[in-house]
Amino acid sequence: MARIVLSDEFGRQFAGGQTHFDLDVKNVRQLVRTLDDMFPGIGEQLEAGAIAIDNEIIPDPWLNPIQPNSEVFFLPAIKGGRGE
Amino acid sequence: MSKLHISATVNGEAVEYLCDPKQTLLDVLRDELNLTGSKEGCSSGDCGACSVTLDGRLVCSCLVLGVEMQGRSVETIENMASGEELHPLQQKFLEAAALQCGFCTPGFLVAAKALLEKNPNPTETEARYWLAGNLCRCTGYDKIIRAVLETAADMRGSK
Amino acid sequence: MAGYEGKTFKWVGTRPIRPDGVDKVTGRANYGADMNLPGQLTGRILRSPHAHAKIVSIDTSKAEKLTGVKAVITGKDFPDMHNGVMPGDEGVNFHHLSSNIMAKHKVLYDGHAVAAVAATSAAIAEEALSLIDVKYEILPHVIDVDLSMQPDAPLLHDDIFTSGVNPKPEKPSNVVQRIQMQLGDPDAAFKDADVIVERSFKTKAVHQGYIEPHAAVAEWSEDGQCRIWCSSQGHFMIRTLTARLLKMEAAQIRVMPAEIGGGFGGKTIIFIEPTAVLLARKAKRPVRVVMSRDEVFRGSGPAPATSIDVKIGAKKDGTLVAATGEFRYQAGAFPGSPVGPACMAAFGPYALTHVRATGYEAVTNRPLCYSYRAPGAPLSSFAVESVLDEIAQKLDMDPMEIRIKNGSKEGTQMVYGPKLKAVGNLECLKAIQSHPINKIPLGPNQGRGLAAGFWFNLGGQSSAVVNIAEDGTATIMTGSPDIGGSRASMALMAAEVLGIDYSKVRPIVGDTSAVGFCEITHGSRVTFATGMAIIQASEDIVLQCRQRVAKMWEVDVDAVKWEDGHALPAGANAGDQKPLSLAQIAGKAARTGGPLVGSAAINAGGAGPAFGVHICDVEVDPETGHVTVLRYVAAQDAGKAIHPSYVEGQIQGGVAQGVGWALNEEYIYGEDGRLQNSGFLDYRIPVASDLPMIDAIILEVPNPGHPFGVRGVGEVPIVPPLGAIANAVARATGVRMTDLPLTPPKILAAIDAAK
Amino acid sequence: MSGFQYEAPVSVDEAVGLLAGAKGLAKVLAGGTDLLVQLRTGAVQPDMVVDVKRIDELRQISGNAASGFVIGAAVSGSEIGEHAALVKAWPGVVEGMELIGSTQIQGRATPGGNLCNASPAGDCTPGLVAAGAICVVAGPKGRREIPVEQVPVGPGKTSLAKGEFVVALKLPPRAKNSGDAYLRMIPRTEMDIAIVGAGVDLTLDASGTCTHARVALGAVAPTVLLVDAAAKALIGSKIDDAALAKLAAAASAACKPISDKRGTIEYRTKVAGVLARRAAVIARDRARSNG
Repeated sequence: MARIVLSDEFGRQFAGGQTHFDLDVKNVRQLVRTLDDMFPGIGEQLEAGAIAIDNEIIPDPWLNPIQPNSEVFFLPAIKGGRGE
Repeated sequence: MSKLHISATVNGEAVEYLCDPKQTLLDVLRDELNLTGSKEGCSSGDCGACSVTLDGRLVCSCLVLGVEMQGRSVETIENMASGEELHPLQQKFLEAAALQCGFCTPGFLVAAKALLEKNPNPTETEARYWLAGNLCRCTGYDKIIRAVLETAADMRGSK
Repeated sequence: MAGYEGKTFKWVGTRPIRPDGVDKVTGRANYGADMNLPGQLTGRILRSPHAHAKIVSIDTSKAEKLTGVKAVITGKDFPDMHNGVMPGDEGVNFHHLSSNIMAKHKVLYDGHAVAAVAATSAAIAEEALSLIDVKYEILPHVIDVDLSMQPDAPLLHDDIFTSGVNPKPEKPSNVVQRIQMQLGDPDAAFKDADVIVERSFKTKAVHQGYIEPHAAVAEWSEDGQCRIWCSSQGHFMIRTLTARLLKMEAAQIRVMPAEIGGGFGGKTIIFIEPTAVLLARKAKRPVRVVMSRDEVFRGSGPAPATSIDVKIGAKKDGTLVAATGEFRYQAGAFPGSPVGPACMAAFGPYALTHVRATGYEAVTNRPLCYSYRAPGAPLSSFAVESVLDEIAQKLDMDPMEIRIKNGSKEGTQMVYGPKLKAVGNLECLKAIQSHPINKIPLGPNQGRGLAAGFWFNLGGQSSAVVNIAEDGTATIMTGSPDIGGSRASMALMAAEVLGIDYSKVRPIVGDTSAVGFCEITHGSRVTFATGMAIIQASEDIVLQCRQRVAKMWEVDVDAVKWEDGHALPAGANAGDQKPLSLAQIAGKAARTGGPLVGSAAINAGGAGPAFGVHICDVEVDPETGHVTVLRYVAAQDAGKAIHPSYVEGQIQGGVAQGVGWALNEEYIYGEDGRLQNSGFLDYRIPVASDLPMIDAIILEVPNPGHPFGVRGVGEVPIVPPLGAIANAVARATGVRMTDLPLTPPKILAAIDAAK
Repeated sequence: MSGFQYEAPVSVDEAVGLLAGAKGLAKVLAGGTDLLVQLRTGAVQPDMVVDVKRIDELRQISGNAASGFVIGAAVSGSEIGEHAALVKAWPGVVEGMELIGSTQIQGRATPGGNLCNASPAGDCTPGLVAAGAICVVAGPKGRREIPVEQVPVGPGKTSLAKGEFVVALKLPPRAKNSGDAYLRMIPRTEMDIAIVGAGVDLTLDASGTCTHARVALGAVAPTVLLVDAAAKALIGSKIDDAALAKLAAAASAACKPISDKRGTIEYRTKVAGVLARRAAVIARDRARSNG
């Protein structure tokens, strides 16, 4: 089972305050669907943000695999990281 | 108002152009003579990207009227290299990575050339103050100042 | 990633002359405003003189009748857009974006575009603007972020409802969103602190200050095809957004990247291109729109003003036990403030088990607030570094020691969730700690300031093509605008993989119809992500070469290896073959399967976070409050510096911008809500005589997410300077100031008040 | 926004004729570093622009320290800075001129232009006022000479009548043991408008006692202030710390500044005293070494 961590904000808004979940999912798409089934409406919000799987931030996640021992964080959208 | 006919010397060549009294020398260079190496960054003399020499004197071409040019001579970045040979400042700017986006670079080169012609051995402080009218937002000036000082040393050594 | 660990690089890490250099020192390079098409018209934009007003009417009839005027447009010429963010919008509210480019019913800031003209000369275009009669009904305005968040503040939009609060609000508000991220229980943990410092800070809006104003030339042809030449940080972004805003198909639009005269985040969004396209379409002639400097300040996308509270608690030994921050970031007239990254980056350099970052974003009657180098992070970092410095003073502790003691490192959990992989924070701190600057004695009125900074860096989508010519030379093409020397980095990486001389690689920035999609040049992603695409496309060429040679030698491809630009037998079973160079293989390409074309298209993850630590010495004139920066040293982890000179350049440039931000740069508004310093005379970016040499130290802790170990380097240099300068001024004067910028009048007033 | 008629007369009389006969607004173009910006923004929309740089008299520096220098109104800052004898005799006047803008601006900006632009913050004016410079004005009724401080009468306004323009600035004969200095406060090190400016000119006798002093302040009132009380604080003293403190207090007391985007009333008032004091020290040291 992968460890899934929501932000406090999402936990409070959608999941009755719960932020940590152990879920058996194979990829990000399945994870988002599973969470949306559990907490209707959260999926759209999660898709708007970024994600970190095993401490690696992934842009535009969807089909990225999630291992049984993976740790997954949902992050706010990292918008505007625009410099140089 | 009708346009005025102006005869001037640009980069050593006699040119004639028609010019609205409101057009600046920068407008004339860029739009009438197609010399777009001089850049427009502010139109108020605050950024130096349009630097040229006018009768040998460093000026902002955005603060000169095109109609003032009758009988006068202007040198722009386009005439800094001779043939295929870059001016030592141009070469040093490349080697020292003294440019990033490159937009301010023509103005810096024209201004730095005027500095070294007047003062072949400037101190760092003198170079910084001479070039204070040329804004650069990319480099923090470090590599530009180093390039100018190193070129000055090279040019003194080769004389 | 395989293949390069422990490898000695031949090209990567060297400092050759950049491929586009000669064009840029001779004036030949073409920037946005340098394009001049036959029949080209001059476009000019009319802008609001009011901070907030309803547009009652716009009468363009007089302007249209003026001889030489070929087109006049207003907000009505722009298609209506859906108000909201739909799936596929990539988070963009197109109604807002369109309304920013040309106001529809209301103007929301001084400088908001209301109409545009195209005419046969600049003088006629300007006269035409003066003939457009706009009737306004002036509304109350709000500039300050704290005032904007008040319940009775003038409301900018009736369709913004604060997100991230419970219960969902029923009344519209200027507050766009509230976000929060937390580790542990900071409120409880503060009870364990021996010393707590809590401070409030305010900062002013600043501008990226690129020297090249926005410029675009648009051409419309009778079959509906459109070409745009413009300077931006992403011509694919320009294509996508222009197509969406004008309801066109992407393939109808071809965007040619001009050279870009600086961006720093400010050219990652669209301002004038759709206007140029509509004018060109209406006038049936090419139109060039170039912003004046005044328009750049009033009508582009500066960085936000902020109001911040930070509280940090520590043990006597300097161990940080808890920290909280509330970051209130001003947005412009439309949402888009970088408060998310600000929260994420604020405490980045420190390992904290109990920490909370809360962010608010509120719209104000100012131009669209947009990205500026490590967006949001310099401000939140300034507040945190200031409070930390004060804690060190209270504990009588060396400011370096407290930072090293609490420094984040591999395994540290960040406030936004994940744990750090290998990073160079401690390496940077120690490099500064052992720097000779620490041994230089300080004189009267002098102070030394230290600060650390963090930026996570971005990856994302990039494409690259490598074409090998018949003589073995390479043309490499990407769609990432070269904003500070990236062509050189791309060529170095290709030369490294292909094993050919750097001079035999010519890098090109391709237009939107010539190369695959690339995201904007932002977030320090190009050397990392587009570079990764170049590496993969070059590896594709190497593989193809080995396959061709395997055919020639009639062996398996595994029996052919690639070294130093040559195919060699991998072992004895490949036979006694002479090495074949890339040129030799390319010469036979026609007979071995056709042209050698390598390509890669990726969406790169694995961007490695960057850390930087800065130290500086300042002297404050106690009678005038004037600050002189005496010395400045910046250490940064680049992962692997592809072209060290341009890495140093990024560091030095970021420092200079940060020093300006700390000392003198600010948007100054009058009571009327109008910007008072929309020029380089009174918006004071540092000039050459304001700065010392900036000592840039590059450290290389390889990023495990990149084949060469590259980390982005462009963002983090602007994060620490605000804190470093403020800390130095505090130590020089004995007075801690919490309002940026630290102008001479403010400093003198603070010194006098403390007497 | 219509265009304008451009004229480049070669004599003073021709210029006066053009200016006096112009219909509508006529503007004099010297270095153009202010006028071109005003034209660009539309702040000024003249019907005629008279370029005075082709008039020889306006382009020369004549005279010497003993007899007094005459500086053509359209001599550029760079040219003034290159005039060794002028720099030696009037370093403060030259400093004021050389602080106007960048090297590029120096190549164009003129003392006549800076004076007639009539900005309270113009860098060239306090030094000239302190020096007791006289302005030579040509007009339809011939020439007249007025003290420099009488040219600007308010921000952007001069006492010049229609058809008049500034031909030259005359500096008085330079006494022995004299020195002058100009200092200004700007947030950066270059490229700014003065928040405060202070010019001091003084003469010492053989014993080092101050026998003559003039103190002028810029950017602290609608026009440059000539502060008699500040000068009196110096005259009769050896310009010691006590005199300098009195000078500073008198300078601050004379200020009638405004608060604006560049500085506050409090700041300008305080720093005016600081700069006047510092400028006086420089002028004193120059006077001592200028025997």
